Amino acid sequence: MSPRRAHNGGRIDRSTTLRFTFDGTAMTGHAGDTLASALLANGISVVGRSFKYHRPRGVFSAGIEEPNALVTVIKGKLREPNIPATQIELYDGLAVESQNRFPSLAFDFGAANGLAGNLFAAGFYYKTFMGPVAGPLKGTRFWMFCEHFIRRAAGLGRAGHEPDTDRYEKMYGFCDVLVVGSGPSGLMAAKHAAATGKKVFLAEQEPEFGGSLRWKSAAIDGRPAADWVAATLADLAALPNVTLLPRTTVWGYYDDNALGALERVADHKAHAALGEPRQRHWTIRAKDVVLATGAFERPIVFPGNDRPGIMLAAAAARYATEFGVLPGERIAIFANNDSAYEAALALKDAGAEIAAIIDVRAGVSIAARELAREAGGELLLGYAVTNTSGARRLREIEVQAFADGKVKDGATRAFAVDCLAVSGGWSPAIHLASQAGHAPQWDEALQAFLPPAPTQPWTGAGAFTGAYSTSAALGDDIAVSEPEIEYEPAPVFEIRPTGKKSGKAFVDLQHDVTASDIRLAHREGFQSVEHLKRYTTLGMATDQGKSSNVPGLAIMAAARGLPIPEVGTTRFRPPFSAVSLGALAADRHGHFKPERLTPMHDWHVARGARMYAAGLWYRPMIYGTGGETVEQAYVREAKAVRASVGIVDVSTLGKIAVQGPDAAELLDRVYTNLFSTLPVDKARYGLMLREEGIAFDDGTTWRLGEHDFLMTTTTANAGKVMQHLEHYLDCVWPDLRVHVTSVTDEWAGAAVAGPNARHVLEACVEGTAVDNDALPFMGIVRGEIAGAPVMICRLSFSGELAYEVYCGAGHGQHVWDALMNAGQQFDIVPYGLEALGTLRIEKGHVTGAEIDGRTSPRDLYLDWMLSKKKPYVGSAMVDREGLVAADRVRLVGIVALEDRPLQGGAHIVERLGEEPRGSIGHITAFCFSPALGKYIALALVKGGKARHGQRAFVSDPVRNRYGPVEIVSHHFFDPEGSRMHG
Amino acid sequence: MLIPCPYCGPRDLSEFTYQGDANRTRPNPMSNDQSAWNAYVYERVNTAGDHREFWQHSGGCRAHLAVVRSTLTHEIKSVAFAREVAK
Amino acid sequence: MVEIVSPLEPDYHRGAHGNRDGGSAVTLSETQPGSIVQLAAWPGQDGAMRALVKTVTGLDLDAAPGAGAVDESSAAFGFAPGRWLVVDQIEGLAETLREKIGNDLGTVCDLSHGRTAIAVEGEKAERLLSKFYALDFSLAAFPVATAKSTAHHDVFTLIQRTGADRFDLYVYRSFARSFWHLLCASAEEFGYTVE
Amino acid sequence: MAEYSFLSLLRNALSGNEDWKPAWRKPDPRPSYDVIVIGGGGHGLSTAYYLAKEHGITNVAVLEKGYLGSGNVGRNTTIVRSNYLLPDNIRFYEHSMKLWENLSHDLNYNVMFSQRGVVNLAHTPAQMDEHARRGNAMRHEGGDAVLLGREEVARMVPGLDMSARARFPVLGGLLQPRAGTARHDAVAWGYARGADRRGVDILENCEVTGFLREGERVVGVTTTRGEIRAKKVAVAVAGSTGRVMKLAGIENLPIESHVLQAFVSESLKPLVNQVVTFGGGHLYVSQSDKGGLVFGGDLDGYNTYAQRGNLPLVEEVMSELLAMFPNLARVRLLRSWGGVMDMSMDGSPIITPGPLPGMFLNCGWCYGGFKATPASGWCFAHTIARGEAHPLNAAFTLDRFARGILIDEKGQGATPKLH
Repeated sequence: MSPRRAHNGGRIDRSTTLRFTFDGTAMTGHAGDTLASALLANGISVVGRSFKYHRPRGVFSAGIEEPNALVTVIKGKLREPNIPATQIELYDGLAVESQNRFPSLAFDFGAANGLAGNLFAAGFYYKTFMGPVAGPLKGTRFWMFCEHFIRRAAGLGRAGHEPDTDRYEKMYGFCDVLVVGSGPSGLMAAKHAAATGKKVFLAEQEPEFGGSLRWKSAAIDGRPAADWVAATLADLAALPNVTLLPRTTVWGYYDDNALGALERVADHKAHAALGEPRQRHWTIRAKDVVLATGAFERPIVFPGNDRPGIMLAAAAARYATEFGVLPGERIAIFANNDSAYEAALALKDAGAEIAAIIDVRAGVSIAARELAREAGGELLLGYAVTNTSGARRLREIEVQAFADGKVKDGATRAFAVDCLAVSGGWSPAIHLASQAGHAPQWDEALQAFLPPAPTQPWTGAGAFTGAYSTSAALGDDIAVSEPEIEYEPAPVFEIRPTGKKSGKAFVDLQHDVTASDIRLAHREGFQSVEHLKRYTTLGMATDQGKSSNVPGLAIMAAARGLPIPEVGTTRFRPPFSAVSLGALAADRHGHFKPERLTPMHDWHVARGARMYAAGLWYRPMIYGTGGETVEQAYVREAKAVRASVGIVDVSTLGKIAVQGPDAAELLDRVYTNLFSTLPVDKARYGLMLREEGIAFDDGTTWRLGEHDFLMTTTTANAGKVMQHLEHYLDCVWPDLRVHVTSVTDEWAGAAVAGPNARHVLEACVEGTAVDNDALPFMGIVRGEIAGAPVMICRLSFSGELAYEVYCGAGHGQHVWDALMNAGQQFDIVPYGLEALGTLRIEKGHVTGAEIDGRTSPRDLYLDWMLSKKKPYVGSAMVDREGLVAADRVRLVGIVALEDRPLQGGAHIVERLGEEPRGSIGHITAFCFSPALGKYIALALVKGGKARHGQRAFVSDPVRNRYGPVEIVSHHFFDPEGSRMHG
Repeated sequence: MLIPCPYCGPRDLSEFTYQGDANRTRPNPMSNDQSAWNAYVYERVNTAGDHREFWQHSGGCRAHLAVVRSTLTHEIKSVAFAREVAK
Repeated sequence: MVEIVSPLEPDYHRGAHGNRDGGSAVTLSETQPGSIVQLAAWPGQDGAMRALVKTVTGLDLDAAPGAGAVDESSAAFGFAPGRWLVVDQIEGLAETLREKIGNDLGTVCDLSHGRTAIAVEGEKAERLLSKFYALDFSLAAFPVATAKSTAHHDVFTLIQRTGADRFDLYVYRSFARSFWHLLCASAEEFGYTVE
Repeated sequence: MAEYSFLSLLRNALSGNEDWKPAWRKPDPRPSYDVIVIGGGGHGLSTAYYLAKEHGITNVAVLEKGYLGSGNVGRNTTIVRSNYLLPDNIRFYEHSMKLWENLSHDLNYNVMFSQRGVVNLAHTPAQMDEHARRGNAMRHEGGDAVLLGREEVARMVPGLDMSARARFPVLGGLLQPRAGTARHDAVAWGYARGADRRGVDILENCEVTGFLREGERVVGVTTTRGEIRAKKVAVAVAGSTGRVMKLAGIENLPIESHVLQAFVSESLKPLVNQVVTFGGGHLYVSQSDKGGLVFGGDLDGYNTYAQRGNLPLVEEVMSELLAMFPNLARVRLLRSWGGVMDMSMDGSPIITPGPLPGMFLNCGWCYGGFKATPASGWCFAHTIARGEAHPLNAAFTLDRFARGILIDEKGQGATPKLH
């Protein structure tokens, strides 16, 4: 016998047939089915294999708590593993695979693990696999050999290697009241809040609103519960202040009522609509939150409790009522509370035969007796299920008398059933509350943890608070007709038959943690909840122990002889249920970081520039022409600069407007050198330190007016320098009248460098002279190029006669074109970062590779920039013993004594030995110097200048490059600066 | 976290940059008292409880804020412009 | 004057795009104002600075944080303590303001090239922007003419609501194209028109 | 107590696993000890173990305020590596690596140290040079490091975005072959069992409430389980350093407590075989033997003692992970948690006698504490036993900040959130 579709009933649309495949087998279902209900309707009992013992497992629940029926959803080349079949809405064309089986679901080699169950008990891997202490498998080798196989056997579904090309997006929502859960109490909470005009969000993790009212038999206001739900929903949907969020799981409760929620927008469709995201990740800011998250039914732990066909009682009822599916033909009920009696009746009404109702309690309520009578079948009070049998599906259960928490010795009765519906009581879904609350409170009557005292503004409603009945959820104003059952369960969590050898009793179905594993953990001292969890992996599976936590705790409490609350509960952390990584990355999946482009970007690309990611910016590295290597390209470009003229895009330099009467004073304080003495229309090179006396950033600052400076920073540090200035102005020197504004994007910058640079400017600049008198070294003039206003500063990073031409960014390309035109007669060459680097290395100028956050100004021989006339940021600490120690690494030049390239990150040693040892420093930047005709580098080396003229060796073991070098001054080329002053 | 910026109103944590312990006072710039500088730059009270700290509303008005916040619960007790506190 | 080249140019495709089932629920456009100028007042000079804005542009700003004003050709709003952005169709506003401001009032910083102005308009404008910013875009929380400074990850943005269903965004020029791509992609599901 | 082995496992399996004994005793505190170690995390337990094993000091108590291993030893991403840049750090972490390589045998407890390799990706030529500098620094100190080219990385790490559309294309990487992962809880339990077997008392649920003093000298502690005296009191409490040291009257330290979030996905069949770190941000990922992807990123970035972080950082971490592995978008996050990190001002630790007579301090682990566990305990035990630092931890002083002898791996200065 197997599960099947009932002849009638359910809220599915029987007129719509949907096709799907399970492990390649074609099946059909109806609109409104979940994959779980459709599989049951198709008679499928075994849906997956368990984690450790690879036991066959079937559908166990009807909701998000499903531990067993996990599948992989296949969409084209994309795989989505580990999705509970209970959470998958059926659509036409759905394709799924079962998991953790080899070669097939029906026959799985891994099931052999089950034969050695005692060997694989909790913690077994800590006690073995250490391997021999000597020989070829010593150290970690033996373990790694074993691990290889363990890893393959472990794991559940298989993820794909194809990039996920679906869209994910982010959404920020703001509301007065967020109601989480749309069962009776959630609907009422939303209704009440909406009536007061508040902005209400109602989030429901399932596709339909209504929660338990969708499958419970209660009548509300004299009509079926489902009708009441429909009417209430229609009212809510009509209100402008209510937002309904179906398929939306609120998974995280963060500080200040920020809640993370996952909306599954298109998962239930074969194809998302154009532009529609697959999933949307919400951050919801709610003034108040109502948690109406309901409760999870718990199983009872007994031998053989994992066979396909055994499921939670309410789930069985839900399949019958909501989906028109019979989980079995002949069903037994096993319970410690009244709620399962309602399920019994629902199953009977749907067409199943109730074989027996087995209850551990000696007596039950009148309402329960009445339900049992209606459902039919034998009522066995004071009995428990003590064993089950059936290979791939439940065939028979064994029942024995039970009293005082113990199985009584005596006769065993057997019932042939194909389904056992189990209820071990209910646990409120306090997960979100626990993320935003203190420790949960144990309720002795309900045998459950009730919500904790909140640490954030939320209130609870309905079953979440332990008020399980529909009438309690709806409040006094609404008439509810439902059986008056008692939800208080008997405190029975585990059935332990004595004497005979019985099957495994599972606590955590997904992780195959058994009751004896918990007792073993107890025996070995892993008794605190956290130790229990970590040692046995109880509750660590994808269902996060939603149904296993309390039974596990109860078994440990029994072993320790303590009441459950003294053993404690684990704290629930986000997420409440698994959330796709794509949704959390949202729009950054596929667009990790924005691209920052200079005004001349398109020109560079069109000219074949190889672009380099510099932080978020893109900068030309070389403008390689066909067949050129990188080295050939930059050497050609650098040579052209030294021979005639070149042009480089410097728009990415950080630019900060420093304005106000105290602007010069601010600069004096943040730079090591003086700026208050700088005349208007002049620029000066400045160095900034951190408070610790370590070099921070450098750049030129231009005085455009008495109270108006334009500071430039390195590309990399632009943001940091801005924050540095803002911090001092706000927190340390609030009395300074200075405004700082980022103007990096306002200006396009082009540096024109080379002996013919002035001629290029002369050919295109209007409105100002650019000769040596009008524009001396570090002078600034304003004029126009091709009608666009420009500002020109004569400064040099290359050691050549050079100018930086700044114009409005929107004119950048226009001015660049004009400069290129003017330069044509001088064979002007655009150059990239590599040539820029080459030119500066030849001059010994430092950049980020040398100002690496560890070097002091003295290390870089920039002591001359440390003003003695004034304090500045860093002045008080720059002379500490550690910063002036003799063994610090300091800036030097390196010349390769062989015609072979040097490389960044290579180390310098005094002598080469068998093994690389005795590093005295490292290369920070390198190039082939066209000016010197040699491979050269800058390096930070212990002793610095004192080593000039010494022979040393480059030692680069990671690139296997060793060879002789000479340590020289870092000023390789034109040390007097005659060229740039010319 | 939601930080109530005195200019912008309550804003999401993602708009802010933490700028560290605000319990420290920068020594007189002329001072060469190394222990005072060491305390300013390196020492922290690292309070377990209400902590004075700076935040910059870097993804907003860019003002630095002087915030008192519990390091045990993340609850924000007070917020003011750092400029006004520094004066 | 030389024309200011838009950073969006190669990827600015006028016309209707995206899912057209529901019509075009949002309109995107680059407004290309002639002037975008930051005014920053010294402490105590806020009132005088707002008076200056009134004199030069005719726009009336009240003292509340983020307060703004809009007319056909210009807009102004506060976006930080003592700071305003003034936007005008005409070029050269920075010069005009600079001449009038003097040292005691505050400073003028021309950002006409450095910020790119994008208008988002239509019934889905609030929803579209809610995908980017942790802000409540409802009319009650974000009234017409007011402004907010915010950021979408690395992209710093000033936003002024210039109509019941219209927002003017000012982003850094260098980020504008990348931001535009994302804006268009996010508007696809509604259907959008680039004007 | 019985040795663990395959045979003992088999024997016990046959007898229904009824005969296993507790992994460590649960003794009551004695009135006095030679050494008290405050902190029953990885570092405290390994300190006690090496005091007993290396120095014969067995009259030792480890005091833990909660359950054993409840701090960062059970809240990290399990990475073990020694791929540091600065020689002081390389030497220390290399020593740790050597202890790791024999740890399971040493403890007779399988800590599952799997030397699967750590690959640090590089995305720009400058980053390749930085990796070369670090790899070379390691090689010059006797460590192992391999610089990988783009093709080698692509072969080694399937699923990585090697396409042209990658925002930060992968150029290569630095591999430390001997690095890997270990089972974090097992490290705590293994050290606890090892120390216990040598006579150390492990006192759980024993929170220190104050220090006993004779003049300046620390002579013991008061606890929730009574007063306990000791010749030497050692503090190894990581994120709680500020709180505990305040009990001793030390108000200021070069330490800030920050939260670091960590994440685990659902269990998957083998997908990521190494530890891989992203160079376009701050992210590290590996896959546990159970199949979950274990990953983390930056600190939330604000002072906190709460073991919880916030959403913006969660989203940042996921976007970085997917920037590396765009195939993981459909994989789901299963659990997240936060650990409180003792961030020092230069990113390097402190293992030192003092700051009070009779006291010893071990802190400043930033987020590198797990891999340091063996060497930290080994060096701290030496420091406690001998009263002075071992050469391996001689640089990890408290006064290095004032003196400017910093060990600044990241070059970020006194900005703990950036280390």
